[in-house]
Amino acid sequence: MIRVLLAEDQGMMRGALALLLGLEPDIEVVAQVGRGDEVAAAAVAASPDVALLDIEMPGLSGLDAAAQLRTAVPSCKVLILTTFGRPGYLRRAMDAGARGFLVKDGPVEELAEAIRRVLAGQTVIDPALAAAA
Amino acid sequence: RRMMRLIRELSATREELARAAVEGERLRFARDLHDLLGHSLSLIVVKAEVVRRTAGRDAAAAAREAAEIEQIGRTALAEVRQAVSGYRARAFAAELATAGAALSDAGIEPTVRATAEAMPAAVDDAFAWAVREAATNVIRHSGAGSCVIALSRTDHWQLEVRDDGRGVPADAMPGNGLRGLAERLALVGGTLSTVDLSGGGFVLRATAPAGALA
Amino acid sequence: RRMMRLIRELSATREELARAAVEGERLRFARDLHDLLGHSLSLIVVKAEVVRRTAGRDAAAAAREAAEIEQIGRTALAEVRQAVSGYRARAFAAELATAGAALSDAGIEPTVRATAEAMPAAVDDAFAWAVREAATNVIRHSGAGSCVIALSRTDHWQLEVRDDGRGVPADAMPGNGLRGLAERLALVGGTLSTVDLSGGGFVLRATAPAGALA
Ligand SMILES: Nc1ncnc2c1ncn2[C@@H]1O[C@H](COP(=O)(O)OP(=O)(O)OP(=O)(O)O)[C@@H](O)[C@H]1O
Ligand SMILES: Nc1ncnc2c1ncn2[C@@H]1O[C@H](COP(=O)(O)OP(=O)(O)OP(=O)(O)O)[C@@H](O)[C@H]1O
Ligand SMILES: [K+]
Ligand SMILES: [Mg+2]
Ligand SMILES: [Mg+2]
Ligand SMILES: [Mg+2]
Repeated sequence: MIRVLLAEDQGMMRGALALLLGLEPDIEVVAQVGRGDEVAAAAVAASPDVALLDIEMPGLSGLDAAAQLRTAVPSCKVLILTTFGRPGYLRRAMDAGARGFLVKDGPVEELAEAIRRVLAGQTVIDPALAAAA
Repeated sequence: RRMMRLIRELSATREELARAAVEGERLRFARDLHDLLGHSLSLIVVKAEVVRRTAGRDAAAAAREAAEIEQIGRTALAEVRQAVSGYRARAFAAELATAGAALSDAGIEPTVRATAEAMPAAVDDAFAWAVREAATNVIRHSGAGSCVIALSRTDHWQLEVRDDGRGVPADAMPGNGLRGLAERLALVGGTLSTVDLSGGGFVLRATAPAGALA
Repeated sequence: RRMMRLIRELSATREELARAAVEGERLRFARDLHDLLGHSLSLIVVKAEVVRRTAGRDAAAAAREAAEIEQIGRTALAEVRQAVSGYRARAFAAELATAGAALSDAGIEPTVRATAEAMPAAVDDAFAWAVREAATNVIRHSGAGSCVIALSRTDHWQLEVRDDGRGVPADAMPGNGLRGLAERLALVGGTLSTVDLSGGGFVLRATAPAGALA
């Protein structure tokens, strides 16, 4: 089972994504947080394989949370999930060690596939977001 | 020669500025649009996915999700409508404010009477032009002490700018301002008329049909 | 005095033009926004209502409607994203200016040769990244006295950044900059190549297909 941490401040979005990912046979959502500054502690407690991080969250941005995760749980791969790419986001995500950069509204099958690929060591970047970067 | 260079430089700066103004406005729009709709649309898509994947198993839950999608969609729609009329309605309001300030600065006391009703975008734009041209003329030509700007709506839209100045002198030359304005108003099916109160002031009246296209 | 008047007039014209340009843009945007999203959101609301009412009776039909909502929402979002990058101020021009200034500041004389043709938004963004990374590298690694930045279009877009510095030392370590840039260019179907002129400088060349998506 791939253990996933989900950080997203919009409750309805978090619930829906967790439900959808849970439907995948090889994925388990082991932690959910609604603030960026709760990511590192939750990851230490749940030891996820992959963290899905929203960018705009209270407490701490997903980009900064990614940087924290790199030292807190180095084995945890980071995938940034966002609504839109603002200029500079992609660059900062990559600098923070993120391995993926995707839109939230993609089909969950694609998100699940991206999680598997990131775990396999690949980098996954949504072209729509890259164009807006 | 210095003058030639000055003209060239000013004209280059001018183009630069116009471009910069448009770019600035575009950026602002882009950001607004992004903030306004990104979250709602993403949420709609993800929730629809939940419905698609769970409808077969739990009909009541699917119906609840669908009700939430409806609600999110309605709210987003209302926000779009508000944003659209907000963008459109700004020209006249902005020019009205500018005209009032310019008249005051020139020592002419402005009074504004305007209906709060929102004009269709095309009328708003045409009347923005009208109030600018009228106020400029009052400041330049009238020698007035006060000026009343009135916007009303009956079976048509009407903007009236009335001053208590000296009116049009006998030797007045037709300028470009009023002619251009008449053409602008005609584009939305409107009209321009002026009344010279022979020494007791000047009235400019612009109209546009109530049913003018948005 | 004549000059003063000229300056005043030109400056008035300039403001006029900037305002007209911004107003035109505002109107265009409002229209786009409305057409783009009003229709999609209305459709989403109606379809969500259908799902809510039929989920209990016909799960398959509800799932089908939900799939359509997903599709409509995604398309609308894609269009918003396109509008956002289309409306965004062109990134390349800004990065080019920044790069030129940074090179100058570092004592490296910059020369820019760029076609005036507008790149598609995706290429513009990728090349903005490229010119930033290339100039940073020239400043950090080359020890050059001058640097030529050339943008051209033949059957594809090409950006070349050439310096006359010391080239890559034998013990150079591969960094993240060029790797990241290569990945970024690949996303628009482009390529990155570098030429080490062995002591006579360094060339970075980025390409993108002419038909890259806007
Ligand atoms: N409020 C006013 N009071 C007195 N005379 C006016 C008033 N408005 C306009 N006029 C007269 O009508 C003429 C034509 O106005 P118009 O706006 O078309 O041209 P203008 O203001 O002279 O030049 P421009 O082309 O710069 O607008 C003016 O020159 C002026 O004599
Ligand atoms: N213009 C240049 N002149 C000489 N050497 C260069 C030039 N550009 C790049 N290099 C060499 O290529 C290497 C890799 O460049 P790259 O941009 O990938 O990494 P970097 O600049 O060292 O680090 P960063 O990840 O911060 O960009 C550099 O370290 C440098 O040795
Ligand atoms: K599961
Ligand atoms: Mg958020
Ligand atoms: Mg005039
Ligand atoms: Mg570098």
